[in-house]
Amino acid sequence: MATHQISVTVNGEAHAAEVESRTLLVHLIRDDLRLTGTHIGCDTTHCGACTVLLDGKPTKSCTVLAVQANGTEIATVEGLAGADGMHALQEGFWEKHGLQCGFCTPGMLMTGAALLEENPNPSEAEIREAISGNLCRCTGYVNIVKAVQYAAEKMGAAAETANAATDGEDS
Amino acid sequence: MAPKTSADICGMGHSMKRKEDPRFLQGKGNYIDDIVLPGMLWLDIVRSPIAYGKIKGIDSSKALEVPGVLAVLTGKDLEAYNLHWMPTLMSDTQMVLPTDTVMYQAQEVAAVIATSRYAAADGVAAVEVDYEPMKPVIDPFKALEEDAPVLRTDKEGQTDNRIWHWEAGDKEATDKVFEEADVVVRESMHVPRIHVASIETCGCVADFNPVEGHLTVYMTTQAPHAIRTVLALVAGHVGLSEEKIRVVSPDIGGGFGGKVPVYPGYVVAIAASVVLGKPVKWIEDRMENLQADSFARDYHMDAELAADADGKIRGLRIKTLADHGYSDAQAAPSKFPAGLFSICTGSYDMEQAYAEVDAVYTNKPPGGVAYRCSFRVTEAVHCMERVVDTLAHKVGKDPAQLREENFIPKEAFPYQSPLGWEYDSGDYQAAMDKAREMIGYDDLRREQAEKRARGELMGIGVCSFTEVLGAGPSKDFDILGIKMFDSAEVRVHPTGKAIARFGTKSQGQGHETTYAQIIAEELGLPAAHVQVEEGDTDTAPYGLGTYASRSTPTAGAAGAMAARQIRAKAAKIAAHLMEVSEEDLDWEPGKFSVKGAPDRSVTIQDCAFAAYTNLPEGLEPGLEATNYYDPPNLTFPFGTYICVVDIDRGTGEVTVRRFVAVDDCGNIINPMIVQGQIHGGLTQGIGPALFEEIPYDEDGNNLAGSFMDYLVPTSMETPAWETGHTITPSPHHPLGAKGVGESATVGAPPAIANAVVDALAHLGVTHLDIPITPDKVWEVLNEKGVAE
Amino acid sequence: MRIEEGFTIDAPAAEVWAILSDPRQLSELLPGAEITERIDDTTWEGGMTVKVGPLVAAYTGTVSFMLNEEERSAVVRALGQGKAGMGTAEMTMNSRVAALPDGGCEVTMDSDVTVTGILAQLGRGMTQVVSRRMLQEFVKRLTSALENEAKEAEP
Amino acid sequence: MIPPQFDYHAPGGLDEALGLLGELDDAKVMSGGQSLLPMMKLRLASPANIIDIGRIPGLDTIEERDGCLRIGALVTEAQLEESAAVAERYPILLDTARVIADPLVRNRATVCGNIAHGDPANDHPATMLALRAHVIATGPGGERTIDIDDFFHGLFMTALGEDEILTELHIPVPPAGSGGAYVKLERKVGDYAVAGVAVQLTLDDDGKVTRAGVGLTNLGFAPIRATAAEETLLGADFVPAGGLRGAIEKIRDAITKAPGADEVIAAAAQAAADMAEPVEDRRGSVEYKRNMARVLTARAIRQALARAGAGG
Repeated sequence: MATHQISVTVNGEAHAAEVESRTLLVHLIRDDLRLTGTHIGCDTTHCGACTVLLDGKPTKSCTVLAVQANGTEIATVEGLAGADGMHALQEGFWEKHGLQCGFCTPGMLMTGAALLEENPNPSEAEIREAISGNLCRCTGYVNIVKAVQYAAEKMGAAAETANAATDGEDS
Repeated sequence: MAPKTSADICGMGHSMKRKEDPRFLQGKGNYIDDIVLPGMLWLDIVRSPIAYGKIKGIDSSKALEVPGVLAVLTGKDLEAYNLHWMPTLMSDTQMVLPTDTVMYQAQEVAAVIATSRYAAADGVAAVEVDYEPMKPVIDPFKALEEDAPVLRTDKEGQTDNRIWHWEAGDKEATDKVFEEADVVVRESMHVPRIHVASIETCGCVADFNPVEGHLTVYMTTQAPHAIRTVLALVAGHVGLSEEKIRVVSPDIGGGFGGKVPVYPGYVVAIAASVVLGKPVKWIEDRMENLQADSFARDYHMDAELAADADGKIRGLRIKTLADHGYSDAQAAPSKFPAGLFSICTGSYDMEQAYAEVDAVYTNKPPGGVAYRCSFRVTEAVHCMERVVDTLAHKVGKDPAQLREENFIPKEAFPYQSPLGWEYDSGDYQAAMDKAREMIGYDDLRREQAEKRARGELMGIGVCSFTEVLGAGPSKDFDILGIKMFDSAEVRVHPTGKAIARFGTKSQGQGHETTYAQIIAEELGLPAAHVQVEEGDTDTAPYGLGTYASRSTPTAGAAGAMAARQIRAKAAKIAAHLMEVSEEDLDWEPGKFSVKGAPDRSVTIQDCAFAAYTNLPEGLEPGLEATNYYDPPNLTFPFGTYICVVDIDRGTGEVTVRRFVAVDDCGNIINPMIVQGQIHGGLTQGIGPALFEEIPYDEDGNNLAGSFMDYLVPTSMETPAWETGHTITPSPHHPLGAKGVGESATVGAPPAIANAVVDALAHLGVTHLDIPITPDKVWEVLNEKGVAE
Repeated sequence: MRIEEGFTIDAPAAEVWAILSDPRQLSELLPGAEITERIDDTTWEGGMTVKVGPLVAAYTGTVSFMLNEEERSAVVRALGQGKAGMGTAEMTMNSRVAALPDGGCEVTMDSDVTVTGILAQLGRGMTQVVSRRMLQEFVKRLTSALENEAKEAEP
Repeated sequence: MIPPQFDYHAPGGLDEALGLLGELDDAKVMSGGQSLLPMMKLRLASPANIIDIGRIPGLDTIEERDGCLRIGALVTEAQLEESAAVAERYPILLDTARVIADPLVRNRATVCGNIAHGDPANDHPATMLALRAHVIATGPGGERTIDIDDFFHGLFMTALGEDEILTELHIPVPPAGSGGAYVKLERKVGDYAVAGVAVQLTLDDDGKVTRAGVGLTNLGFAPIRATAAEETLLGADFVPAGGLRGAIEKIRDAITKAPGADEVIAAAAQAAADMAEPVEDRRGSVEYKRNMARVLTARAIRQALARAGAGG
């Protein structure tokens, strides 16, 4: 049985691990690194509960080999918030009741984070499209869309303030 | 309705942000697969690929050679402990592992225990089972034919495949109404087998301590206390008595009814832990979950309505065949084999009704779990709401108008239904009015007429449902004899903070928040200061669990009652502190004051502190109460849903353009959470209406065994739900509240089906079975000559 | 599932029947099939491996032949157990070789196939696809076997 | 679901990959892994060796050069969606990429893998058939070019040799006046097509069809090129007198308003349907799917025409 020595950066922290060829990335994250916020829901790339960011791109970690992730930057829900505790998206999900059982939530958050990174002001249709690979069985999606919109607004406002501050310095 | 409490207290009526959310949002939830115990082993299950057949042999030798595999358990191994069979919650029996025959595809055949997840999976692949397949009985109608093979040969005295026959109502009187009626309409329909498909599958970690003989089972269960009792009954003879069993239900990633029963996997994992003396974890994968457990519905119904020429409903007659699969493993109250199906007369007043159900065994996995539904209410409502539309079309009346003309009038409550229910309260016209207004019903009908003239297909569907939930009053409701009360235990600490424990178990409903709000409402303690706990049988008071929208009607009521007991004691303390008599006290949330001297007051926190420090003579210290609430009646929430669909004449695709849901669940504890429950329920309504089904081929193969074919709606198929509400309090619930979690799942499918049929009604179409898939619609369009 | 297939072949019925009624020859022509041991007069042990791109399904089991020499017809029953939980495959095939006026013959093969487990479940007509491809390959091999025989028979 | 054991190899160059492919028994090439890994997790496939070409540099580019759009073996569907060249000149490719699985899967799934897998339910094959693409296969003896028409042999079966890797897809740059569309009917997002139709057309200045490509998804044991539909479309006149240039103002209305245009579209759609060989499954009956071939072909033709006009 072949094993491989790999190194990954997860939420900014470097990790080395020895994995089997077949070890799935989601099991490396959950079982080896004990970051259990990333969940397994379907095994066939349909539900997105296992979504993490792999070099910034939302990816279903149940259908990636751990060894394929060698040398990559991985972001999981545990690293979403900065030192201040809650990312604007997490706040949005809380404010807008974008979660119920919470099982799909980490995957939704990671997908949402990647969307806002790429498209800071998405329309409802764009949000719906972006999360269409993440199944939620509890919320009916309406509040998830609102949660992402909340975060977009908040992050936009924050960016504006930052810009205004910068402008101020410039003038 | 304005909340009575301030935002600081956050009692009923406040859209308080959920207390449980931060841990879920930060990836710190504690779901079953997150639990790791020292020395833990993994269990994986060998499942039958065939639906019916003999096991000629199980060869474990190659599996035992797989590195990391420690043991393979079979039915024969369990037989030695008499653990190869277990009772179901409906007093039927079910194999844990088979000794000679498999009865459905994906049935558990053997279990492999190994040191890792991966080794266990390899072990499963290496177990060789020699099957002698037999021709399965898949069609429930054929199962009742005389020459059908008897499937349950293990049951003494069982000479056919009928499980039970059940009926409600006066058959003769109903037949007479039908004979006299001007109009009779009839529809045959099938509400197919579906699956709850919670995003988290089932699983457990069984941890038997051989030194103390103590078993802890962490499991995805909606009913931890009942499960503990069942385990004690199943395994008492091998020394597991109830005081030595602790069931812990951690965070649950969706339940919807699928996590009520005891599945063989749980029992095998426990047996494995007992045998090996180590913790054993079993987690289903998605295919196992979709193939072996958590199935709902599967009712074949023939419904007839008798009416006057103008559409006044006089009677209802329903004949039903219920396909339960291999075993009657429903989680229904024991006196209600067909659940609460007799709510089928719905929101309409009529003279007579008669319903009968025959249940039958087939070679499918046990069915009958309630998929977000209070025991067969979904089937009953679907049946009634569909056939009401047929009647409307038959007598040429608008379906909304025909409903209005037949509603039980609001003055008639409490209303005695012809099938024996006493509806607590209702105002159906108000919900209808609001829904019509929100959606602009009359304009839509005009638009439809214009489109119809142009050959476009648009439909408007109406559903006015009545739910029945909150099981239930102990005189009628029990599971395995255990009365269906529920419980709360509230303890106020000296500094005025509280812990409240309940016999239910949240799976996303937000109990940690809503229960805290109930306590806040009654005691005036800020909800933020009330810690809610559920799911640990060692600490929580005994209750029957969370399903069938029963938490608010039962445990929620228990919480209110316990808080009131505490308030009563606090009043004595307040009187003592202010040196007045109890009769001289006024209460407002959080504060006792002296009548006529509102400045003289003590807070509930003051009383709490005094309960431990400064008590009136003769009063027992402490400030806590436990309440076991036995509801006097069920609650009957209701609503009117209206939806608009457009049909693609080329492909048969149905698009839900708009969907308005007006619900009435009595007084509302947390409006945000109630709306969230409705949104989720609606989505689990559009699923079965348009997408979800577990079909079997004639060989018993499950054809929707993964999310590739079990079509859970995504954000793209789900419309932007529009919700509204009316409030008609329950007269008997302490808070005037009713349940709500399942209303939308019950009401949405017929609204959508009615809309599709409405779009095609002018072509002579009266019915389409759910799920209404594009190919089904196209076949109709093609037959009627209107396909593109 | 019923699968009805038929083909004509430019060879005498007797020759074709001789091949189709001989389990060993038959198994050589069927892609992935193998006969390992004779159990009794009519029953054989064997295996079958179906390969479709990356997909591999291997079965072991028994096959029995009931021959009617006069009518040149056979009833073949096979039961295979899949490896690694792949499920079972059962087949009852009625085959018949009928001479045609032009000296060739027509072969009909009507099968009742029951496939259980994941292959049947994943649907997408997999069973039909596989059985049709196997038949095509079978006819190809049969034709070339008959041609070879004919060549060998030539002086 | 856990895949069976295998050995993983991550060659750093194409030669090394080809060497491994020649050396190792029972080896499968993996790029995005979004089809192969699920099959392995279901234990439907259990190759002894996986050769991950994901780390080979230079295979992840998408560029127009020498009259061709060249899509490298590691180009993901998401990359295709983001490509300006694709959006501008190959809208049919954008149509196709956007309906494959879901956005997350598309971050890893590759276009070439979608072709190499040989699954008739995959979406790119029909589009590549309509676009007359060429498959570049690299083996121990170097590169060879396979006409897309010769590539698909049946379910999961292609012309790719066991020692070859699909390294590139070449799509001829469409001439002026071209337009294409891919229309897919799916039960929900993420589903395989009930049916899918790709249509690529080129119109001359007079509005006559000079080139036509029609491909069908999941309507047979292999992806189908609906040649009969193409023949029906060739030479058909979709723009009224005055020619395309004259009609440019209201091009969308003008197109298909030529006398007989509806009839030609209907005939081409029927011809495509007649070539379909669907099997009945949970997505519908043979009759339904055949009719969907017809309906979707007509829709794809109309959209292709509109785009051809807009582009011309």
